[in-house]
Amino acid sequence: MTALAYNSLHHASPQAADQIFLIVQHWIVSHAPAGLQSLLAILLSVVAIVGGFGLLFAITTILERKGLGRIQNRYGPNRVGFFGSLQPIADAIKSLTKEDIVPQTADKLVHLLAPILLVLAAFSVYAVLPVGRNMVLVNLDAGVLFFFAIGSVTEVAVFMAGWSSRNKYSLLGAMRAIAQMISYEVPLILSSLTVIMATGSLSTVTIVEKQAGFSRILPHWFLFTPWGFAGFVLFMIAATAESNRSPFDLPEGESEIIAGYYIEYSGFKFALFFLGEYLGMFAISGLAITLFLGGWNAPLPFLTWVPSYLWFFAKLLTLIVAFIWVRGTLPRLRMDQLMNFAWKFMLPMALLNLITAAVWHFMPSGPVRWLVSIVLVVVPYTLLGRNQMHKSHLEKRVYRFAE
Amino acid sequence: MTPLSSCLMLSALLFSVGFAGVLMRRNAILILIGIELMLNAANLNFIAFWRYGSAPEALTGVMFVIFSIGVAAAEAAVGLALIISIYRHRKTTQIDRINSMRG
Amino acid sequence: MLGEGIAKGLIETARNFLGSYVNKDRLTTVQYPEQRLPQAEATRDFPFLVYDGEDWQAGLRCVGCQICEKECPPKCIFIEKSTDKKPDAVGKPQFYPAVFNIDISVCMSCQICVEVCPFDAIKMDTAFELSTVDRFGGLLWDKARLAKPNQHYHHVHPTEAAEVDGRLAEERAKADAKAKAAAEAKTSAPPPAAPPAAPPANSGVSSTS
Amino acid sequence: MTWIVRNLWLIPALPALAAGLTALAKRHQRRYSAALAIGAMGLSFLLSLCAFSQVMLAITHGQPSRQVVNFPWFEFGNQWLKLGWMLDPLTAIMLVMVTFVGLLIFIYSTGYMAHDDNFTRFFCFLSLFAAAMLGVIIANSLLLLFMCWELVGLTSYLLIGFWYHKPSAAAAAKKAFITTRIGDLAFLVGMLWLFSQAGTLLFYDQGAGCLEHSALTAMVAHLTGIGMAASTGIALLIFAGAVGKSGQVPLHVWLPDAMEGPTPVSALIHAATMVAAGVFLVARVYPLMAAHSDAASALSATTALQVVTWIGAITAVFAALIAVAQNDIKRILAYSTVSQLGYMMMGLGVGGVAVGMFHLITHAFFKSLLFMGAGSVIHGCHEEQDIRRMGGLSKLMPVTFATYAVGMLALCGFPLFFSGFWSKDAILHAAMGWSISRIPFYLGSLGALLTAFYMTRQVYYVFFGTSRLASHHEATPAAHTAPPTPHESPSSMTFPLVLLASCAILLGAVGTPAWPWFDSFLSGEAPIFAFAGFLEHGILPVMLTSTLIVFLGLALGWWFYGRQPILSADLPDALEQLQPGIFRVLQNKFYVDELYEHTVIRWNSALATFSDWLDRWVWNGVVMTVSNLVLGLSWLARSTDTYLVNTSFDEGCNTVTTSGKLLARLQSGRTQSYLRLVGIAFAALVLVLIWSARS
Amino acid sequence: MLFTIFAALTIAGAVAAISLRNLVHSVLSLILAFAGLAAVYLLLGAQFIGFAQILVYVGAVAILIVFTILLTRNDGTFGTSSQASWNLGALIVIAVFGTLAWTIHSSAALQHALPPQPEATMQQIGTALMVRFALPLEVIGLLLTAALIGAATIALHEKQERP
Repeated sequence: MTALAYNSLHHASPQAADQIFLIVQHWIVSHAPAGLQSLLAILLSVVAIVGGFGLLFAITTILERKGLGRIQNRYGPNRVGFFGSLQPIADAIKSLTKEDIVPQTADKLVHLLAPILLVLAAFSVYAVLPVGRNMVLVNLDAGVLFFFAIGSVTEVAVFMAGWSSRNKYSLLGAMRAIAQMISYEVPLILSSLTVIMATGSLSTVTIVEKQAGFSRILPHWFLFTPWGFAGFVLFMIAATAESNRSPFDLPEGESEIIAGYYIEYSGFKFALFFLGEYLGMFAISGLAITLFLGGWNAPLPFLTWVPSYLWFFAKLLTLIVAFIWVRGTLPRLRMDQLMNFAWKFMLPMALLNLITAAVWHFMPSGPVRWLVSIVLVVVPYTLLGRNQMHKSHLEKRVYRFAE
Repeated sequence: MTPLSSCLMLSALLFSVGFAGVLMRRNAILILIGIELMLNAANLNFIAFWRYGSAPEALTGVMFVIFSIGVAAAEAAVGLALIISIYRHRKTTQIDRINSMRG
Repeated sequence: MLGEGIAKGLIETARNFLGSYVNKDRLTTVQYPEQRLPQAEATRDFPFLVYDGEDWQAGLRCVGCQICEKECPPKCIFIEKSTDKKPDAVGKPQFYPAVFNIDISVCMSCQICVEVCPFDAIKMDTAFELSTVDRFGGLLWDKARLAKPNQHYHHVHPTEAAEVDGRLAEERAKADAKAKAAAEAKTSAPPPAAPPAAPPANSGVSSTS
Repeated sequence: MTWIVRNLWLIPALPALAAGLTALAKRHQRRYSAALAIGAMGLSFLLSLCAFSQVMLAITHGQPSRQVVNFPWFEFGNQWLKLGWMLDPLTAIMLVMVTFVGLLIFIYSTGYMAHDDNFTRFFCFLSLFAAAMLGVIIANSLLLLFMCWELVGLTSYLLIGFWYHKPSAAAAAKKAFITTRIGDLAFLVGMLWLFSQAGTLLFYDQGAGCLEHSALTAMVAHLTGIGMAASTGIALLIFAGAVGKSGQVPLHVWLPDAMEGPTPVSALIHAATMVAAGVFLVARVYPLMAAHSDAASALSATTALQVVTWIGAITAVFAALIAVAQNDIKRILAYSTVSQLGYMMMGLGVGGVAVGMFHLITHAFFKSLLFMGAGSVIHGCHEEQDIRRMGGLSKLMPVTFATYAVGMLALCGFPLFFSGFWSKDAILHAAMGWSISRIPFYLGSLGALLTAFYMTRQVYYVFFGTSRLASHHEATPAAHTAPPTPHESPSSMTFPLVLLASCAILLGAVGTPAWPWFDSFLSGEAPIFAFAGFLEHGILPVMLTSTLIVFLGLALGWWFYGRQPILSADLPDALEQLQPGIFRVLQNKFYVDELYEHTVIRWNSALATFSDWLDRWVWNGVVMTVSNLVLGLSWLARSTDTYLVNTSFDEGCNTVTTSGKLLARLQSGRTQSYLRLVGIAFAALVLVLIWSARS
Repeated sequence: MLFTIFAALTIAGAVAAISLRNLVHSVLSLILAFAGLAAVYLLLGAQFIGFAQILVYVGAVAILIVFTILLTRNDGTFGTSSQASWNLGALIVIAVFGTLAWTIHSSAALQHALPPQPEATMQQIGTALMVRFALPLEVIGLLLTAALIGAATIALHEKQERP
């Protein structure tokens, strides 16, 4: 296997470096009996996805802890391995060896199934993410729809976890999480609809291919259109809420409901939840890359020789760093602020952005189109933003029992 | 059994199970679940006849199911809202206690 | 403009992030096992029993009066008083604690035992690295584990120990003078009835205050 | 077609946009709204200048000076209703005038309204007004013109009633709105008649418009029942609209009352632009007014033009007479406006478009100048409007005085140097040469005399003598102890005054008999410069006559009011001492308001009382009789019912109830029972269907 | 083979959904039934419908039912009917199923040969929705809006006047 990899590299075509994983897969599959070949190919891809993103999860945990530490002027983990680089392994060993506590009154079966379902849903979403040229598990005709459909299963898993624990806090956390996910799913889907409208396809592969090419130095990513930029920002905000990350981490708000729906989980099941959350975040970032950031396409014309999957992962890491950065910066929202933001800012913005995309599509290209689209984005942003900002006239708080 | 008839049998079974839920349980939510199952059985019929029917390129079956899913979503929302409202007034979701419309 | 504050916050955290690599003064964390902060002199955590001289068995100041046991709020001290008397450091016969146990997993470091001890026999220690694999036995300290020499007291709380030693020496001198005067009186005059409440020489109860 | 013609709609659209944006502004965003309104108006002014130069270019190059853009609005039946705009010399000159005066008044308003709470609302209305007025000007369709016309009326209503908390302002607004509506109704009827005759409301449409030859000949040829040509009827109806809007007799009553609005409004709407819209309308449909049945009688005036002339002449004198005896500074100017509008109408009637329009333009400048000067005076005197309580302001407000004097001399028609002289002279000259009668000429001369007289009176009262403001304030036991001294207004108010004053002087130059640029511009020809114009028949005598008249008026004014300074506010007017009876009649505006009160309104209420009586006694009596009859019948029926029908019916009902109770058991209220039935029925139905299909 | 598995899954989920005592368990089994049905749709080549089924039924309807269950408390009585009506209901259900099954079994319409897999790409569905079925689409949008507002109005807390 290594020999072949070396060989194809030695053949020195950039194509080979780009397609190295496919070549390896073909090579392995060709040695299997004919009846099992297709099954083996799928199995290999699944293994690659699970392994690759599992590794990314490990890297992200240490990255997040180090990054947050530095943001707060701390060192972060620096004991295990070189500068703490082996911390994830230590964490894994710890969580695997910890005692698995299930509350006595808990619904045992559901309690067990919840984390498994979450991780399964999170992993199956990767089936439609093109991580490189020709590197997608299944090129579904309705890929984006598949992504959102499977993504909505997460809500069921969260509910199962919250309900089966027989704990008020976990149920409250689950309810919060579901309400939040449903609310933010609307702007999430609406903002990705712009791209679907522009490409006329739900297939992730087609969407990425439509973003190939450059005009002079600017790549044809949808990020570089007014509606695409607005859509990307809206998408990322909604994605932050969907993956329950700060500043939208109310479902696990420690100060109010301890840890939300996974209070009663410990040991490996807790690790599974952790994994599921992070996988969800990667997946939705991957979708953002696919929809707005040109997928695995290179950002500059003279960089196309770099293998495509490297670009994908570079973009993914950038987004992850952005997530960590935001988490280190912003405080947690209040529930009413969260809902107001979703329904009074995100939803109208996403709808108007849809109109902007349509206008962009039907206007002849030129500066006028840019101007009109920018106005269509900026003006509602300003008005809605102002509306959001001047609403904070809270009444004086009345203490009924404390005085 | 041809594929079509097996599909139809599945649909009939699903319908009957849903119908049993509607007839044999008293909880309004369960009755709603039974209705959802019956609706799904109908949807399955549409898809089966589209798949094995005479003019699949017209997509009529698929379209019908799309609209049916939309209607089902609306129906579920309104139905559940009604259940909540009834519960708030009568403190029960048992369907046979909600009989103020009797003659 | 919506988002302005967010941008400001992001810039601030980015400055923190980068600054922590450039400017070491930002990182206030002490790398503990390798580096330590100096302890303040008033640091305290768990009590120990002071003994004078070399032999801890003989030099223990504690007389088993059980005041600390009664005063301890979480009731972590357990004392069994001896039935016999042994000479103490100055050779005066005293009761002594047959058993003196402190459960430091219960102790809350309140220092009340130290405040109430009339004999300056129990003092607070500063040792804190006390982890043990035995949750129950390892944290129940007996007399042998608790006994520390007066030098140790001087080592951990020098000022306080000097003050205590000075006071004790003064009392002892006073008691000695009194004894000498009594002896002189005895030689000059016929002995009176046995002095009823002759205070023990190194007891501070009657002489102090 | 050039860019400016295609985008002429921008000129009204910009102020409309500004109005919309200002309407969204918050109350405290004063600078924003003012900047928006002035900016939009400035842009419109620049665009108007473009349009003007475009027309100038077209004329110098000998191209057709009228360009139209028409577009379909909506379809009804199988024809399209079209709207459109046009650019011709008339439009161009009006555009420049309206935008320029409007711009200056906007700037002036920032100073005048600086302390008003509803500053933003004011600018919103002003912008909306400007948009509507510009719409009137560029309209190439009588319908579009009418829509904008009504919008103008609406904004006029809103602005007159701007201080609606004052009952007099609210009443004045209503009065203005309702009075002009009377004229507008006639206008609407005329418009409908025109549409039925011509089949289009576009003025010009490549030969198919209603003001073009084919339509006009058709309308002239069509005679109505009373032997009048359709064109005359339509023209008179449309003129009725103009009468309402331009405050001609007998619908002039609203205009003086409209002075309740803020002074910039009076200057913009009720002196320079809106009231002139009536004149503009007549000028716009002039081809219709002047349409003759045959070419031979082309020189004599048509019936419609005769009516216009007479109404104008009567108004000119009538209003001037009333103005003599008024004491409110703005009211005098208002009556003066009515009078001058009469002049314009007369000019249109006797001399054609150019004569009337020339006076319109010059009048717009000096009358808005006078109004703004009056506003400055009022502002300086702390909202005092009674001229008897002013006096001696020439030293305290030098800039205002100087500009006001310029405006006054222009209005009087002081010879040679002031624009009013030339425009008024053109009208008088045309009137003298009118073929029907000389009377309008004499009326016009009388009006000129009166104008000079009352303006002199006003100026003496306001600016000369001693200040009577303080004495007045001491007389009233008011709370404010220190009597406020009049002061000069801020530069944002004086700057437009100076600019307008210079225009009031210079503008006369474009219409002298020697260089009739204005006349030729409107008719689309290149102007010729020749001093020989003065020697043309009848010009010099008329000039001399009018000069004499003006000097006579000024002298009379000086004689009555300037000889000795007016000492007290409470002294009777000099004229009143001489002829108290006439003065009182004049002061009460010939009792026109009272006449209306006693005739139209009284009749109306009497009719209402009569109807009420009729209703109460006659019809009600009939109804009561019938109802009593019915009551009797029903009593009979009831007895039959109770004792005959009921017993048998009760029996039947009981039977039905019993059987109903039996049936009601089926309706258990339990959903599942129903569903069970549905299930059974379903199974049975399928079985029956299958069996029936088998057999 | 796959069809049998998914069909069995669906039926098992459905039966569990209507027979389990715990309502939340019922809903979770209902989700299983929905998912199985979605798989059947995918097998039948209706990709869009399959995913829409998951998105709507699993992601929305089931969650809605769950919320309703949590908002209404079960009042302790077990939700089956009395024995007699249970028997009657079972009888009717069996009758209905028997009729259906027999009809399907004896139908002549089933003797077709298996037609080729029809095409139902996203593009086609979208075109059909926007062109041929534009009016129904509008109507369904209106219906959903009305249902949304109606449901919100019905479930809204009324101002209760307590004595």
